[in-house]
Amino acid sequence: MSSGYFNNIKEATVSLFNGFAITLSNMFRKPVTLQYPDKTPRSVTDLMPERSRSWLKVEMPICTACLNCEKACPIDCIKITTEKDPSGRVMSGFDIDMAKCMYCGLCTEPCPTGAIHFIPEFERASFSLDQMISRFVPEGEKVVPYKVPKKDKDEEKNSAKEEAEDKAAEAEPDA
Amino acid sequence: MGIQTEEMMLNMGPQHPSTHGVIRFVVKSDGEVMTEAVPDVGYLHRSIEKIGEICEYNGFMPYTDRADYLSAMNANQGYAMVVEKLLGLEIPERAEYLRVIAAELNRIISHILSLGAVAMDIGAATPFVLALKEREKVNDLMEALCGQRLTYSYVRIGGVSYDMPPGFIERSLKFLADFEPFMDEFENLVPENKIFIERTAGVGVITREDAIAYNLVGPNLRASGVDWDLRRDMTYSVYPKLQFEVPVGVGSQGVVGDSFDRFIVRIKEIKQSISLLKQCFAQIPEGDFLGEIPRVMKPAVGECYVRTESSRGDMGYYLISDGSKNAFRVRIRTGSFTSMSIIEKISRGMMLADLVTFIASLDVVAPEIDR
Amino acid sequence: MENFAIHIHESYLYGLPLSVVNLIVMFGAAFVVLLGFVAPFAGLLSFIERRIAARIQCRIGPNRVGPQGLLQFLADGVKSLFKEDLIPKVADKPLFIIAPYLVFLGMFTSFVVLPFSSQWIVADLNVGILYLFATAAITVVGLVMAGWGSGSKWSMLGGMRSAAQIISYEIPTGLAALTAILLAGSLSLQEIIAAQGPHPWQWYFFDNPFTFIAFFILFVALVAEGNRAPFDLPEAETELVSGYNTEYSGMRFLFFFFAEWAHLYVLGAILTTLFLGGWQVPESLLASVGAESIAARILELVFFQLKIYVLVFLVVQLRWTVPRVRMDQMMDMCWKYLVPIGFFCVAGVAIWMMLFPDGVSFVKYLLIAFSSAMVLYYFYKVYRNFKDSRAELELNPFV
Amino acid sequence: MNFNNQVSRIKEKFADLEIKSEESQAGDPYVWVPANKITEVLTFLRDDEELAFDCLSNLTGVDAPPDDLDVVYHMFSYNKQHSLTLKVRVSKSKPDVASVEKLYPTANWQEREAYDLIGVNFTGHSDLRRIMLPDDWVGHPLRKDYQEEEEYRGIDTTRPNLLEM
Repeated sequence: MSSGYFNNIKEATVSLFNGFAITLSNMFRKPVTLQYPDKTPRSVTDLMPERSRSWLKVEMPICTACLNCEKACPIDCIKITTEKDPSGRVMSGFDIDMAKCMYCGLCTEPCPTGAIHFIPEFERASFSLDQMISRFVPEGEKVVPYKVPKKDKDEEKNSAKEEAEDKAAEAEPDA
Repeated sequence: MGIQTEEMMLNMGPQHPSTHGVIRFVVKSDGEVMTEAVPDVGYLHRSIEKIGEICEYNGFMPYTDRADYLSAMNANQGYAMVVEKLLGLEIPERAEYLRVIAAELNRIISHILSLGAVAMDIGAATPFVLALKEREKVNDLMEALCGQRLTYSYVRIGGVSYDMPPGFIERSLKFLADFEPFMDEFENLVPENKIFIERTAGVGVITREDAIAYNLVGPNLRASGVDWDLRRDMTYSVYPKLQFEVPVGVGSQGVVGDSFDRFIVRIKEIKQSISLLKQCFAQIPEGDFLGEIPRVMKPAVGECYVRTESSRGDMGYYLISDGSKNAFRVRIRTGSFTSMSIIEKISRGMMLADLVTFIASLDVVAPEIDR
Repeated sequence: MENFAIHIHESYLYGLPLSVVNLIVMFGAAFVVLLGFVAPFAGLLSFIERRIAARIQCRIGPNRVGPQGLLQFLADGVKSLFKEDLIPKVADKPLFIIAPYLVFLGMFTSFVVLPFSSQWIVADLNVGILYLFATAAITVVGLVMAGWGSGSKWSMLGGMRSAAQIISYEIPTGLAALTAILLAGSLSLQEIIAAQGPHPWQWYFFDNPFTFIAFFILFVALVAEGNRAPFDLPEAETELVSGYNTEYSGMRFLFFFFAEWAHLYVLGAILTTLFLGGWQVPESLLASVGAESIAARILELVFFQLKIYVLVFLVVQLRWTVPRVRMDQMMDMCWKYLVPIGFFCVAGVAIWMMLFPDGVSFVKYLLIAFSSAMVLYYFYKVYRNFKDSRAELELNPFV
Repeated sequence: MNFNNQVSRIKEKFADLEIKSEESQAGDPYVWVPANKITEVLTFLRDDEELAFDCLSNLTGVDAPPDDLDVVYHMFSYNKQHSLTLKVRVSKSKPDVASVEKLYPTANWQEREAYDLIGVNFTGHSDLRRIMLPDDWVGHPLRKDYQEEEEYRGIDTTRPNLLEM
C-alpha cells in the first residue's frame, strides 16, 4: 500500500519529466505548417501530384462523343447532348456538374482518347451552384466529334492516344 | 443520505466535441456519475445500401469510400472482393500486393488518427496534432498513389486503378524509417504518461464474453483478449505470404479489455502494419495491375458474404445478385455499428469523463455507423 | 492616489467638489490600468501561450497580425468587442452579467500587492500573502455564478467542478506557502523577498529539502487553482463542451480569459516571491548602475519578470504535455497527496528551523547540485529526442 | 465443419422441420428455416458442441418481391472457425419474426435496423424503434416498392438537376 503510494508519485514525476523532454524537443523542430495560399515555396498547384483528382477537364478537339464517360458516372453529373447535322453527328452540349461530381475518376477510365481527364487545380470554389457547371461546348456552337483514324488494329489504341495528345497540344492556345 | 438528489438528463451531441461527428447520447446523470447513456444514431444516414441497388457494380466503388472515410481503402477492398467472388474473377498478383499496400497504409492513417483522438478526448491536444502531422505524410503518399487524400476509390473490380508511381517504394520506405522513431516518441508521450494510464486503465472494461456476444470486431475485439484476426485466420489476398503477429490485449495496466488495452493494441497494430508494408515492398512482383474484366458486369444469380479486416475490424459485405447490371441488395456490416451498441451496456455507472474516454477508445466513425 | 487626486483638484478641476474629483480619478485610474496594463499584458501572455503551443505541436502559430503576430491579441480583442452579446433566455440575468467581472476582479486585485521591485509596489500590506490567497478565492464565486447563471447543464457542471476544485486546492496552497512564511517570519511579500538573497543558495527553494518539496506542491496547487490544464476540468472542452463559459460570448467571454492569463502571471509571481528570491539582484550588478537609480529598479523588475516567465513557460508547456485528470483523481491528488505532504513539509521546516536556525549550507549545495543535474539530464534528453526523430514534413515528395 | 455436415447436423435435430439448403449458382450456400422456429434453431446452433456458433456476424433483411421479406442470419463460430447462413421468409402482410436478441445481444441493434429499413417486425424485441430514420418517417426505404415522399416536414427530398435546367 505505502509502496504504491510512493510509486505513484515516482511514476507521475518520471513520466512528466519524459513528456516535458519530448514537448521541449518539439519546440526546436522546424514547423511543418504550410502557409497556404500566399507563403508557399511554390504554387500549391505545382505541388499536386500528376494523378491528383481535382478538377475535370475535357479536351474537346479529341472528344469522340462516345458517351462512355456519361455512362460510367455513378451520379449522372455528366451530360452530353448530340444532334444530327448535315455533316454528321455533332455535340451541342458537354456539361459537367462539378458541384455534384465526387471525383471518383470512373469517367476518365473508359475514355478511348483520354479527352476527359483531371487537372491538378482545385481553387474553383464559387458562391453559386450554377457557376460550378463546366460547359465545354460554348452556347449555340456545335462540335464535331473527333474520329480515331483507322490504322493497324494493334497499334490503334496507342497511336490514337499519341495523335490525340498532339492535337490537344495544338489546340491548347485556342482554348 | 438525507439529501435529495435529482437525476439530470443531458443531451450529449449531436454536436459535441467528443462525439467526432454527429452521434447523440442521451445521458442520465447524477452529478458526475451517469446512470445511463443511450446512444442515438442515424444523423448521418445516407442510404448507401439503397444507392448500391441503383448503381452499377463499378459505380458503387466511390460510395464505399464514404461508408468509412477514415479507411476507404479497406472498404474498397472488401467491396471489390465480394463482387469478384460473385463474378469468379482472378486478379493479378501485383494488384493484390498493391491492394494490401494501400490497405496497410490506410490502416496506419486510421489508427494514428484514432490514437490522437483518444489523447485529445482525454485532454492532451499535442499528441493529436503530432499524429495528424504523421498522417499528412501518408496522405501525401496516398495522393501520389491514387490521386486523392481521403476518398481514394483506388481499388477496381478486377484489380486497382493505377500502378505505383515511380519512386513510390523508396519514398514509402523513407517514410516508414521516419515513422518508427515517431511511434516510439508517441508511446513515450502518451501511453507511458501516468495521468493517461490513470484515465484509461480499468475504464470501460469489455469482457471477452461481451465482446463476442455484441460482435465487436477488430482491435476492440482483440483488446478484450480474443486472438482473432481475419487477415490471419480467414486469410485473403496475399496475407498468407506475409509474416505478422496479431496483438492481443493483456491488461498490462488494468484489466483485459479496458480502454488502455484498446489503445495499446492499436499502437501494436501500427507496428505490424509497418512490418507488413516492408515485406510487401520486398515481395511485390512485376505484372499487370488490372486483370481481364468483363465489359459489362453481370454476375450470376447468387449471394455472397465476404468479410475483410478493415481498420475498425471485420467489415462484411453481403451482396445479392439477380443477374442484372445492378446489385439486388448490398449490405455493409461495419465495426462501428456494433461498437456503438455495446456502449449502453458498459456505460452504466460510469463517470461522465470516462464515457468520453470509452467512446474515443472504441474508435467509432459516425458515417460508418449510419452508412 | 489621494495626493494625485488633490493635485488634479487643485490644478485643473478647482470648481468641482473634491469627492467628485476623487471618483473621477479612481475611474480614470481603473480605466488606464485596464486598457494600458491589463489588456496588453493578458494579450501578450495569450500570444506567448499560443506561440509556445504551436511550436510544441510543430506549427507556426499566429504570425499574420503585426510583426510575428505580436498584435494578434489586439485583433482578437477588437473582434470580441464587436461580437454580439448573447444572453440565453433561461439565464439568470443579473448573475450571468456580473459573473465575468467578479472573476476578473478576483484576479486583478492580486496585482495590488505584487512586488515588482524593491520600491515598485502598489501596497506593501503586512498580510500580503493572505490577501493574495483571499482575492484569488473570489474567482470561485464568479465561476459558480457563471455556471449557475447560464442556465445550461454543462455550465452548471463546470461551475460545480470549479468550486470543488478551487476550495480544495486552497489548503495545499496555504500549507506550502506556510513553509516560506515560517522561514521569513512575515506575511509581507516584501519582507519575504528581503529575507532571501539574490543567489540561488539564498533562495528558500534550496533552503532545505522540505521547502524544495513545498515549491512543487505550491506549483501544482496553484496550477489547479487557476483551472489550468491538466486541471482544467471546469472547462474541459471534450466533456463539458466549454464548462462554465459555454454560454458566454464577446467581451464577457474575454474577461474569463483575462482572468485565466492574469492568474498565470500571478502564479509565477507568487512562486518567485516565496521561493525564488523575487526581485533580488546581485549587489555588484546593482552597484554598477547605482543602487538608488531608476536603472536599478528596472534591473530588479527584469530579474523578477525573467523568473516569472520561466515559470509561466513551464505551466504553458505542462498544459500542452499532459492529459486532463478526472474529477475523482483530482480530489485524490489533493487530499491524499498534496495535503499530507504539505503538512509534512510544514512540520519539517519547523523542526529544521529548531535544529538548524542558520540553515545548513551543505544541504543547500546538495540540493542545488541535484537540481542542476536534473536540469542537465533534462536538456540531454531533449537533445536526444530532437536527434532521434526526423520530424520534417516534405511537401509532396513526388514533385 | 463444412456446409453439408452442418446442414445434416441441423436436420438430425430438427427432423420434422422444413429445412432446405440451397446452393446458389455463384457464391455462398444457405439454409432456409421456417420463420416460427428460428429461435429454436439458433439456440441449438449456439449451444451444440459441434456447431458452437457463438457469434451472430450479421443480421439483415432483404426484400423478396412481390410480397415476401427475407431475414438473413450470418452465423460464425470463433471456436470452430466456420460460418453458416440462415434465411427466413415471411410475408409482407404479416412480417413477424421472433427476436433473437436474448441469444445474441448484438441482434438488438441489427434487428432495429432491419425493422427500420425493411420493415420486419421482430416479436419479443425489447426496444423496437427506428434507428436510422426519424420516428415519424413513412415507409421502409429498402423495400423495392418504396416510394419516397415528396417532402419531409417541409423539406424537399429532391434537388433540381442543374444540368437539365
